[in-house]
Amino acid sequence: MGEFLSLREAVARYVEDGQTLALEGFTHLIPFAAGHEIIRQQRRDLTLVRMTPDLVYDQLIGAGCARKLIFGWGGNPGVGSLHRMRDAVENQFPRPLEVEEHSHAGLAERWRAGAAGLPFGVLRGYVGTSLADHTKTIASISCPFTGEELTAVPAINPDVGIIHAQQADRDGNVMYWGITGVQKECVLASCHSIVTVEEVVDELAVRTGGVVLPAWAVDAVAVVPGGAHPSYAHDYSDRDNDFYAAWDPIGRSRDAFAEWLAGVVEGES
Amino acid sequence: MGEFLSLREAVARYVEDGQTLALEGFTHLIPFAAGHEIIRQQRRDLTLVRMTPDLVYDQLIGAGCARKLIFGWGGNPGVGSLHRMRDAVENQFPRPLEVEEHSHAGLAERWRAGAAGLPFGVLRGYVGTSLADHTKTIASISCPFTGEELTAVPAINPDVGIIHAQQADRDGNVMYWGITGVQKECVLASCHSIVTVEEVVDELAVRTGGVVLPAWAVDAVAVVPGGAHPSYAHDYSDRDNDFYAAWDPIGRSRDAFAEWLAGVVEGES
Amino acid sequence: MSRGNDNGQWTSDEMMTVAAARELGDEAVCFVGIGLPSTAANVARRMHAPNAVLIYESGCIGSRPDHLPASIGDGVLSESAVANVGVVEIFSYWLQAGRIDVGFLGAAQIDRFANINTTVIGPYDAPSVRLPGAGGAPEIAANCGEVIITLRHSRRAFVEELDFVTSLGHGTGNGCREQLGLRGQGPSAVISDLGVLRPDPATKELKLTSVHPGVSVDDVRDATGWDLQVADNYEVTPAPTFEELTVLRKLKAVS
Amino acid sequence: MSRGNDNGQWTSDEMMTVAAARELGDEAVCFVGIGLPSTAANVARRMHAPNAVLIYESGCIGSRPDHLPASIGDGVLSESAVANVGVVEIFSYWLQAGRIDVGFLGAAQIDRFANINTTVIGPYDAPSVRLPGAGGAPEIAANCGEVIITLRHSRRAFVEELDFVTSLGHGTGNGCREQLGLRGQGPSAVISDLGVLRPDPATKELKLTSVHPGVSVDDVRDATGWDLQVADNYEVTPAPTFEELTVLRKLKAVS
Repeated sequence: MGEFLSLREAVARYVEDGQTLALEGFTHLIPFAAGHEIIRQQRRDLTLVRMTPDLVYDQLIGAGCARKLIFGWGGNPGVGSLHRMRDAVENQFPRPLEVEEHSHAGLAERWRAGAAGLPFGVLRGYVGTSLADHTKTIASISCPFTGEELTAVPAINPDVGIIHAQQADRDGNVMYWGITGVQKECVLASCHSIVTVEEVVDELAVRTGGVVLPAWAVDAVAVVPGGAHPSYAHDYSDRDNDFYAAWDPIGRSRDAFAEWLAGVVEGES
Repeated sequence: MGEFLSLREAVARYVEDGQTLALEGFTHLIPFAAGHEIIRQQRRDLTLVRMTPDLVYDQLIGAGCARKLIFGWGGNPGVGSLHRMRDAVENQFPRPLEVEEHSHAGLAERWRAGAAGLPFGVLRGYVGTSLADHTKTIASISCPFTGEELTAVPAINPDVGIIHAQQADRDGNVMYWGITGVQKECVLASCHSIVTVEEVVDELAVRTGGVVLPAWAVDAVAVVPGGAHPSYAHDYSDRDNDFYAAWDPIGRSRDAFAEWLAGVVEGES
Repeated sequence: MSRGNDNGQWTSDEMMTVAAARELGDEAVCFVGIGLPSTAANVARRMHAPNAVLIYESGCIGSRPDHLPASIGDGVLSESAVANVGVVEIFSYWLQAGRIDVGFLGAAQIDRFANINTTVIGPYDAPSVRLPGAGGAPEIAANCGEVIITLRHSRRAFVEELDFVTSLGHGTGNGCREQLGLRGQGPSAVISDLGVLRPDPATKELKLTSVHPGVSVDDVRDATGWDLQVADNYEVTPAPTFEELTVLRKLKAVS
Repeated sequence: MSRGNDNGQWTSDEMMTVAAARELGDEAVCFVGIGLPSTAANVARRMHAPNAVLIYESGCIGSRPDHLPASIGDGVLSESAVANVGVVEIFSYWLQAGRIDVGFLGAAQIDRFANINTTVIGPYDAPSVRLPGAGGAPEIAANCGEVIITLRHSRRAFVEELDFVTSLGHGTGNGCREQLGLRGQGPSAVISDLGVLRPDPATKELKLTSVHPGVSVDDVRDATGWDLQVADNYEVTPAPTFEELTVLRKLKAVS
């Protein structure tokens, strides 16, 4: 019910080993601080869902938190590869990583179905590609009216969905704007949800295209200014493109990553 | 491409006898002026789609424009029956009216499927009701992953979709806010679309929850201030509840309706 | 027909509205139809349920109207809402997903298992009365945690058999909803201008559990089109309090 | 490897970008991937296609960025857009519904029928290289009216056989897309740093239709992993104009 908690409390209360977890945010509003808190609390055997794993999942995978990744595009946008993810897939380091691979359109439909309380979604997708040969969660379905064949994908319903937003009001209602991604679906499809926010305000902003989540649809709200860095919060911060570039050599080297990880684990939540 | 036309030109160019037509707007922003123009241009044999027929369809049905109605709730909100619609269904006056009846949730899903370019949509609906016994466009569908039975409904894709909005900018981009209904779906699901607007502005308003339709997704824009009366345009006018009440005796009597109709036909577009 | 109490301090419609309002728990998330359901929900919000969340199918989430709307699409519902979403979203992400605790429905007719007809009287293809139809009700009845139904008592409204099942209540009785895979528990109360009926836990057939002040059990039986069961320990509904009436009348006055 | 023209006035990457930009018609509605596609689309918008509509899968419709975004989710795309919608909507209501004329894609590998691999090199379960994966590409390739692909020429990129088909081009050749029920026409051009390849209308196999200035047909054949067909009337791509280079470099400079 939009309860204000510290990030540490929120993660401690809702995130458990073995769960299916989603930290969403499409380039914008990626909940990095929450990811780091999960690393600090040493959660393990997580199934991580995200359309674009981005650095935040490279970090969680490199830290050994994940046993499975459900994703659509695993790169460092504008820079190159996610090397911790590749090391896990190619060399099983630091542990094997099972991969369930979809397209973005397919994952978006899986999120929609999850938020809508349906067991599956339908799209024009995957046809003629190799994805269906390797991903069990892609099936064929016939239109009962026209007989046309389409593609079905199962709903995603994580145990915990985590997003970052610009604002919460004092009642715990949450608002974000700019590129809004699949965050509404992530929160609504998940059994529990945590939202980190830039700040608490008396009145939510007025923004065309802004999304408001009522307090009762969110479990915990944690005030974490800058909680999306090196991603950004529209009207609050800019994307730290330099950090994304600087991540490449860190992620590329197991040693450099271990050093980065030690810094996070020692950090304050 | 968001071409500015007079309402008369827009209806003359896009609306033809025998088409499937939708005038949408959920209590708010109902395109009454466009409905009256269709009456004036004496279009016939239309299949009319609308979640809530409201007075605008009572008028089109009473004027003899419709041969079929696809709908979810056909009443005068807060007042009572739509008597022209009842006269058509119960007494085939002024002509028989075929009825295809759904729930609002089912129609919303049909609109979504139509806008999404899918032949059908899926919902948890209709189970245990008599609707499926009388409406052919309700079918059962199995989840390919869980085996669960759900309900499928076919997409709606009208020839022309018509809505009313608060604003267009000079490029023909359209914006509306307040209760936004299924208007986006109506415009995107239709082959052609006409939008009547309260006014043309230099810059579209900034409103949380506002919907913007880019000019290239709309065919014609017609400036018709008050074009939603007796429905309303949020921040421009109030709902004329008195007119809704006053409609009851007009719609109830064939003669009173004929008199009202004569006034509309003589009116200017 | 509007019964009042002995000294005319309130009408039977007011009793019905107040009794319906009392059903709504604080913090309940409630899908509200227009008319009496909306009135009752707004009375409840001003009385014992200040944190109840009112959701209208027009896409308004958390509306706090300062007067009663004439329709489910009035501007006041949108303006006073915490969030406004489209109609596709309200039905799929909010109602269908099982996020709503209580659905508040009106009805033209119900049967002993609280199934609802708002579609036709008589044969579907040649109806004697064409009613408005389904609207949001079938999926509200299917997907809300529980459903509260309000309608005035008469033999034409409380009928032995429905000509059309628009919205499923308890179907053919206990276990029926589960068998059909419906998630919500179905109707938990039917509130009329004469009393309150609740489903028997064992059979799901409606039983008279309370009569409004000044109404006898026979009055209710006479106005019911089937052989109405009466709970052994049926009660008399507490009369509307002064505060309830004040809130209700103030709401009505400014609408 | 970056080839330039004789006197170093432009690089082969610039030639590739400019050639890609020229493919975009004015008023085209274009779904843009990040990197070279985004650069090319933004050059086109400043040159011959001022009314082109740029759509990014992050939900930005009609973006008019004043500098090149580093990702498909940069703030400038949202701020300069006519409309911002969610990712579910951009894929379903806009891409899937067939509203997009042109899809602009990059690729790690393609084959002779312009099928695309961006997933793995080597066996799927034990890849020698794990590439980023599908992202939006499979449905962009399926549902846009036509598709333009850009990638640098090499035998590792233009391969005889793909290890994985991430996004379908012309499948196994003429008629394949129609048989699979795909709505879009598929790839209409592959633009590399060496030349332009277009599908033969009869077979849908890619044919070299133009070589960039300073590039020979043998250069292109040497850098192609299959026996590349060459159009009888192949041309030399017009070199980047002064204006094209000015626009491109100005865009790059501020990003």
